[in-house]
Amino acid sequence: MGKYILKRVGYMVLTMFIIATATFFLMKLMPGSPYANQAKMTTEQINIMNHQYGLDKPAYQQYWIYLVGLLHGDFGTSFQFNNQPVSYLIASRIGPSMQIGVQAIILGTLLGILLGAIAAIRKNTWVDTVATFFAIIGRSIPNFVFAVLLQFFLAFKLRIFPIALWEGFSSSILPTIALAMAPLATTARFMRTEMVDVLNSDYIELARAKGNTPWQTVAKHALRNSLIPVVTIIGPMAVDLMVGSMVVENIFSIPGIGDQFVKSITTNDYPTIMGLTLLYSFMLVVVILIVDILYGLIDPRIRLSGSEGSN
Amino acid sequence: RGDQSTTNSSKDQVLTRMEGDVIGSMDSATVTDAISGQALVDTMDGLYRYNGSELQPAIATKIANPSNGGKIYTYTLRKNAKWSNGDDVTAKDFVFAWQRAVDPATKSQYAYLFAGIKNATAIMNGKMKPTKLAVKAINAHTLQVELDHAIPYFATMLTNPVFFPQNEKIVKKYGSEYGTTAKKLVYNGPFKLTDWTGTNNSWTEVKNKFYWNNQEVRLNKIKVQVIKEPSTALNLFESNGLDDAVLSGEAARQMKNDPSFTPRPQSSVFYLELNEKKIPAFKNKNIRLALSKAINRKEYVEQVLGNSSIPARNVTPENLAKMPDDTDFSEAAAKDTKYATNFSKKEAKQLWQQGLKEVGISNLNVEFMTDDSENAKKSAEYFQSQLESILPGLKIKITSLPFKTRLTRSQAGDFDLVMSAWGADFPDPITYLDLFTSNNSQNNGGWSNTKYDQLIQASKTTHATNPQARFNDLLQAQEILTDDQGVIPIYQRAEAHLINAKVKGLAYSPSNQYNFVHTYIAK
Amino acid sequence: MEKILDVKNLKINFSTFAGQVQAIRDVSFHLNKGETLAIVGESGSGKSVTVRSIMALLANNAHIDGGEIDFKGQDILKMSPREIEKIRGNDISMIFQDPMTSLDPTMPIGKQVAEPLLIHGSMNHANAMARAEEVLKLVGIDNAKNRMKDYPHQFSGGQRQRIVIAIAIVNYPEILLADEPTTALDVTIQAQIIDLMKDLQHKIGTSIIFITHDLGVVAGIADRVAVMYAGKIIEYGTVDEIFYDPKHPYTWGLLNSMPTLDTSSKRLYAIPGTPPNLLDPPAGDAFAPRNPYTMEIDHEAMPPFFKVTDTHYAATWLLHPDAPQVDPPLAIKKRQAEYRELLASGQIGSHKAKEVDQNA
Amino acid sequence: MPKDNETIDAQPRKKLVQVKHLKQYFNPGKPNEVKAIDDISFDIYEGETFGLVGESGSGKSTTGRSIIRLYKPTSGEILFNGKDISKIKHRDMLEFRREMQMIFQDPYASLNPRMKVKDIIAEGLDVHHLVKNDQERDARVNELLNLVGLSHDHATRYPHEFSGGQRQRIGIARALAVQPRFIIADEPISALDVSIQAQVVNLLREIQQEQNLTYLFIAHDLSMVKYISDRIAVMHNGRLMELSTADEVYNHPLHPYTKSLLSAVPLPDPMYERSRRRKDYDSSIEFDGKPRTLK
Amino acid sequence: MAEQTNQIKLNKNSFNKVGANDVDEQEKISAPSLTFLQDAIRRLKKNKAAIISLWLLVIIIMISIISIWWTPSDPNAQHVAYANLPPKIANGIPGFTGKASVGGEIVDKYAQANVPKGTYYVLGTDYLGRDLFSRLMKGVALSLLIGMLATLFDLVIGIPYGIISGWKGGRTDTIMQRIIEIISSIPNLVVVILMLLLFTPGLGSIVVAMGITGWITMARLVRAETLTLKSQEYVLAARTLGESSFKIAIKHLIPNLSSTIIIQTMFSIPTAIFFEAFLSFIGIGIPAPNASLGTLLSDGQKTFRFLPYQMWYPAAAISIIMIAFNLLADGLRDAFDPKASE
Ligand SMILES: Nc1ncnc2c1ncn2[C@@H]1O[C@H](COP(=O)(O)OP(=O)(O)OP(=O)(O)O)[C@@H](O)[C@H]1O
Ligand SMILES: Nc1ncnc2c1ncn2[C@@H]1O[C@H](COP(=O)(O)OP(=O)(O)OP(=O)(O)O)[C@@H](O)[C@H]1O
Ligand SMILES: [Mg+2]
Ligand SMILES: [Mg+2]
Repeated sequence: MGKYILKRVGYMVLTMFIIATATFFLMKLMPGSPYANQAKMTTEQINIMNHQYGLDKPAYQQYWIYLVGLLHGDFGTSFQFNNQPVSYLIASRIGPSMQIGVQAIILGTLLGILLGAIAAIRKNTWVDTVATFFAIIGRSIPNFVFAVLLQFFLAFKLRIFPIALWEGFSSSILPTIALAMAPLATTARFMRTEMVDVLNSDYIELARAKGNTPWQTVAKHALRNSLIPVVTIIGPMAVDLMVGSMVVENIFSIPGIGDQFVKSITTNDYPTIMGLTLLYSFMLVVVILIVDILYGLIDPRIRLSGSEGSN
Repeated sequence: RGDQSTTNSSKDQVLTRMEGDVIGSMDSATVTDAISGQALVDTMDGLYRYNGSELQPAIATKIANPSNGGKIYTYTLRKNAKWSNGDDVTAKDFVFAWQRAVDPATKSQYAYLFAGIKNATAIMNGKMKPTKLAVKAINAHTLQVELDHAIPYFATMLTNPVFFPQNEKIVKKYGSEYGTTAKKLVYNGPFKLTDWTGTNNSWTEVKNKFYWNNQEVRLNKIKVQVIKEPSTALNLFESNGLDDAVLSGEAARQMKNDPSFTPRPQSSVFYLELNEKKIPAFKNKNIRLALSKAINRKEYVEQVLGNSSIPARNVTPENLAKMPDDTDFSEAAAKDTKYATNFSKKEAKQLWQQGLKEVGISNLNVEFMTDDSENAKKSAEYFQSQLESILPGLKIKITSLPFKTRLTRSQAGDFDLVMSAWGADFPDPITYLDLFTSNNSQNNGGWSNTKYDQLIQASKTTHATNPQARFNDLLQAQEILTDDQGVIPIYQRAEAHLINAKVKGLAYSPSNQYNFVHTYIAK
Repeated sequence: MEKILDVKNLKINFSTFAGQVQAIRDVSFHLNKGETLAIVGESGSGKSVTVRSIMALLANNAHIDGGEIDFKGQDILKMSPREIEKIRGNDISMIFQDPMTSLDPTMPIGKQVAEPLLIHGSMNHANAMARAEEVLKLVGIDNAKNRMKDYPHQFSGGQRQRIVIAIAIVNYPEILLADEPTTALDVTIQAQIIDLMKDLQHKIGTSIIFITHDLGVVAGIADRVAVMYAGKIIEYGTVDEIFYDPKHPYTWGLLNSMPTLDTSSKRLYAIPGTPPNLLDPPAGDAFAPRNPYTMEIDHEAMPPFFKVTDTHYAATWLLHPDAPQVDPPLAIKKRQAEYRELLASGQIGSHKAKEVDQNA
Repeated sequence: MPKDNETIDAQPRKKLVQVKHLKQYFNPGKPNEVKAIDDISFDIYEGETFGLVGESGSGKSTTGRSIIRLYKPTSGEILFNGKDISKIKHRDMLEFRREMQMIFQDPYASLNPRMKVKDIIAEGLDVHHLVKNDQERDARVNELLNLVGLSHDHATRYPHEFSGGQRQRIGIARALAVQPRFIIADEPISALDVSIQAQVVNLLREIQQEQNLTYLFIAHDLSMVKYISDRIAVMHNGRLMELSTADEVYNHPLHPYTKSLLSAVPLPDPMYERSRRRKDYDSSIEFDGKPRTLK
Repeated sequence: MAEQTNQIKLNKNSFNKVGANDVDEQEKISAPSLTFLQDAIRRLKKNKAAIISLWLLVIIIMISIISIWWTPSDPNAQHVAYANLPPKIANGIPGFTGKASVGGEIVDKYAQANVPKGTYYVLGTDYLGRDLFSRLMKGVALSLLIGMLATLFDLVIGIPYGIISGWKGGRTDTIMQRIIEIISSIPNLVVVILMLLLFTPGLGSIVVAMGITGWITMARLVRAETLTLKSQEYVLAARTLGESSFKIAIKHLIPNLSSTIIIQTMFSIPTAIFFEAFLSFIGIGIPAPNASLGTLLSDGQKTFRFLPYQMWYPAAAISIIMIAFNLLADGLRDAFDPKASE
């Protein structure tokens, strides 16, 4: 197990290195300078500024400096925020994103599991149809439309929740719901398929033959077994969440990193773009790793140490 | 609705407003964006301060008159001006701040505003030490500035945050972290910043008890929220979550008759630059005029922008500067040149045909470069359709780019037709007219007129100290530019605000900033 | 002989999108206390559906169109789900075919074995675990105490089938339904499992319905045999009667197509053709098209059961008094001759009840 | 097919397949290494049926697949017709593929569900360019269908429309299409119903006689193997335990494993079953470190 | 079990021997021959939701194709004077009367804007007075086009990649899987945005950018499937017949992968459409003046408060398309999956 994790971490580092390199050189290819006020500065001043920021060095030197910085946990300094280290910028904005992200994934998966399980148990009945329909609706309406509708109807018209801003837990409810729709739909769909499979399996038959009631069967045997594969889709769902958070944070004026990423792109804030790209990738690989380890832990059939084959 | 928050705010004198983005920096030397600028104006005091369009003495005791042919300014500072840590605000604070701003190591992007001060340019170009800047603290409360040449609008420039004093002790203490959070700086203005972590989406400005004029300040608190989605802003305003909301064009159109509706014209003009170096046809005046006259600015402003922007008749915005006779400069310039920016399909067509004949071509394909912002894209669509339908043979391809990319390409002359904008650094026509002299680095289109160049030069030199003659030069220059449509002015931007009727004493300056010193919430 | 289970005129259809599959077409049989009844038949002949209906574990698209299943004087088919759940795993339990898939992969086996005890509330947790361990020992899991915490994938196929059996017998059920419990196993393991089941039957005295299509296995385990074809039982009798004196041509074919150690003929006997489509079963004898002894009547009418002995019945028109005498295949004739010899020599009784009955 | 032992001994026939010290390991060197075959040697004579029995996982299929070169042996040699199959050059490969064919266990998995029966059967014809045009192709397919007892109506149908036995016969037709000399039948009947098994076994025997084929017949059903095979090899844990003529293996098994296997075979004879005594086999004796070879 | 009394009328011919049927007779298959596809279609037809979805999509695609040549009016033509008119079909139809409430009062917007009698906009107009119905038609067409083009990458990169990786196995597979792992560790959105910043924004760039990461899922699925197919006995049979790897891929792998491929395609088309909508929302989608569902939605979203129809209709359109694709994909999966068949 330890060896397996070590190996995985090794690959993670390699992956991160490749991503850092790729984004760095992509950034270099991009047109435009980082100066907000470049229109009013003379060429001479721009040159002096470039020198100050080290942007006049050859690309490979800048790359080296960047890598050395990364090793020290230094992602550089933001262009948009004066003298604000990117690491600080990220650290100060990641909280809200994480909160709504984690809340959304918890809410989404729990409800999704419930919906999917009910649909599977009542397969081919109206309950199934309704649950499936909800799940499909969740996948079919873009989350920014959702966000706008939630804000308008629940917050503006009905005054149940705050319209926007980041002032305590209640502010996080609507963004969480808007973000949770995608994971909810995905989980429900996946859960239903898995559960249908599991319910058709021999051991469920045996469980019923033991005298379990249908609900006991589901609770004791079916749920757990169909949940195991559901864990694997948490990784892809985390990615969906990152995408979703960009628009949802915008609409609800949440000071998070998704919102910041979009802003950094439009302001050519290279160090921040790189920092956030690395962060996103890092979160993704970590989520994938955790999911894999978790998968091994909860599924007794998988032995991480022993049977790791060539692929 | 939401009566509770109204009563709260009137009781507590709290104003809640929004910004479209975060504060980038609170270091007055390096600040670049308007949002940080507003926060600095709220929390710092320079020599002068705008109250509405009226320039008032702030740390200086009065508006100073120059001596030595307009080259030497001596300011007497208030003795009761203090920093929020209790230190006195002294002339040395100004000397320190200004020297720091021109020092290339500071990486100030607004340092060029110091250009008229003796030695400033050499310092900025790294050829002289910052201490050589011709700014002196005669004593603790007397500041003297020496200019290279007379700058008639020097006083108005001083409202720009880059000219604000800085407390050397504090700046040195925090080094590169100065101004990166609310705690890492001191304030000498009406409010102090709190709850600002340097990167967050909301901050609060609370009344500064050390402010020399703090009896005048009535608001206890200004809460600022970053809201990027205009519909969110509107929803918040309507549920009393905001006292001042900025509207999108569409919302503005719908809310036009609302009593809270307040348009705020900005000193910012949008104009088309025609690349005469790349597209020879743009050298032809008739073609330029045809393009200009084919644009229905009124319809465009009302239907496409919708945010109360003003059709531009000149490249200099309205209400920016007054002629010595107190008429508006832009207004005066427009009197005789209306013709060039008047929409007329027929004339446009005629001029177009004529122009094409003169150039000897029958059609023209151009790339229309623009920002990728919502309004820019909408506008581009509109112009494309209008121009193509009125001017036969014209084909327009739209390229929308991120702001900075667009700028880089503009400056490299890599465009055919570009929608540019210029915001005033200080309220004087020269900030606009200077751009289009033959050798100006901002003259991306390459329009050139000898007479124009001479007039601008004269306004800066021979007529610098004679306002009447100077404004005449500028007026003539503006008329030449407009008649010739060297650039095609389109509109002067306005922000459509919804402002809670209870908010009183809200002053808005020509540099597009609020002055909250006299603001209060009516009961 | 005490009947513990009596199935009467069972009819079961499945609705599929292609139409109604008539899976069970009027099946009647009974199970005596303490005996082993083997049901043999080709794939798809309805063996599994028959036993599943006893457990009320049929698929959703199944509907029972008639019949009764009497268990201790009650008709299972009329019971509420609650009542059936009380019976399942308690009075009647079941062993499934595939040991690799019939255990919950995420639950330790000890818990799985103890589960029926806990469900039926017969014991507290500690006692149930103790009993589970005891039963695991009984079915021959070495080191049962320590292995209770292991998961199914840590066991071999044969061990898993033993665990499945342990689950089935942990409550000492009166009836054990075993649906091809050895088909997925190797011959050596199969032999062990069969021995185990015989042994267990001695110890706890359950009655067993044993489904298989392997006549060799039937010969080893059964007291009585029912042969199914196309949703019907076509012949039943004691194991000796079926193996040594079969009357139905299908039984003949079945017995004949298996080579024995001394089969020396160049060709094996093969039943030609394929079983009928149960979506549209023929009006007459379903076996008629494949039967070399078919008579006209076979295509017209379903044959009723004809009595051979008190325990032996067969549904073939060949037994009708008017039917011509036919010559069974050689090998069958040999078997019948052998049988007569054995009967005469008294090595087997014609319809001898088993001693086990009394031990129950 | 001569089943007479004397004949075999009297005139030793040509060795068609020679397996010499074959080892086949999966994932060698990795923690999940499997020694599927661990040093086995045997010969298959032309025209005979060579039976291979053993319990699940003993390496029977692997042996068959190694011989037909679906796997590359870890070590050892396999000679077909005197030539080392691992040294067959690319251009001779096609010839090898024609001479040796395989029939598979699972009648459901061995036919491509998306192909028509005639295309399944004709696949080999196409690969080896054995027919010139479509008519000839159809004719040959019909011929093969008739050979395995199916009719030409079946040619245009899809595998899922057939029963297990019919599918297995289609698989046989596919193998026969290229007129091979040697066929490996990997448990061709174990997935079939008893009544159908006989159909397939009979068919295999008929064809063998007609076309003078050599079979490697893999099964775990000993009675069927005995019935069809001339010689039988018993495999266990990747090794050969015993190799002899069918009757010899049955009547006088030497190896305890063979004895245990035989003692477990159920027979459709209640009297025999009542008297049957199972013999247990303790496989640990194989691991006592003593070298063993077949004699 | 007593002997049954037989009510059957027996006659003397009854016991005439007829013997077993002819073997050929017995082996005859009476059911009509169905290809796998036909069978799947038959199953699909049982799924009402899927069939309705299929027809809906066919209609939508037809309309989209028509929109290439014809729309009720030029989708990019501006009549600024007629800006933001509400939908109007006729006076009696609720929601389509051309009236809107302004400051609490119902006003006839068409009359206000002096729209000539007989001119009406079925779904209203946008801020430039462009006909929204025409724009919606074009927008749907463009979004579908994006979906299909993005899917093309799935097909041309994902499938060969997956097949090669799965088929070759061993070291090749390991390396190819590592590459996929790395690519998929970069959130696809980030890749797309970075790519879009590099290229000039436009349909081509969007499609290419999506294509860079879009094929990963397909490649993974195809690889997994190939791994199982590889050990299928019919593939082994083809190998023993001497079939080349390429031919095996064409004849055996691809046809058997087809259901996976079709289903995945059905999922990737809506994903691409969604993605474009998202890109448009953050302002880097399809450039003006062309409409896509994304641009229509993000425009409509901004004015939802005042002109809700500008969001409702594109939202309805995208939802219907997404729902239809999803239901169809579900239906296809059930139809192709033999497990779910009976
Ligand atoms: N859920 C179902 N839906 C439709 N038909 C079914 C269903 N279950 C069983 N059948 C049909 O009922 C018939 C009898 O099936 P059953 O499973 O009892 O056969 P079996 O004798 O157990 O065969 P095997 O030896 O293969 O297990 C078959 O024709 C089968 O296709
Ligand atoms: N491709 C493979 N990779 C790894 N191990 C394999 C592979 N193929 C077979 N094995 C292993 O090799 C051993 C022998 O397998 P093989 O399939 O030859 O057995 P068998 O005798 O044919 O068994 P069965 O009767 O179940 O078909 C088994 O332990 C099996 O798990
Ligand atoms: Mg069965
Ligand atoms: Mg095998």
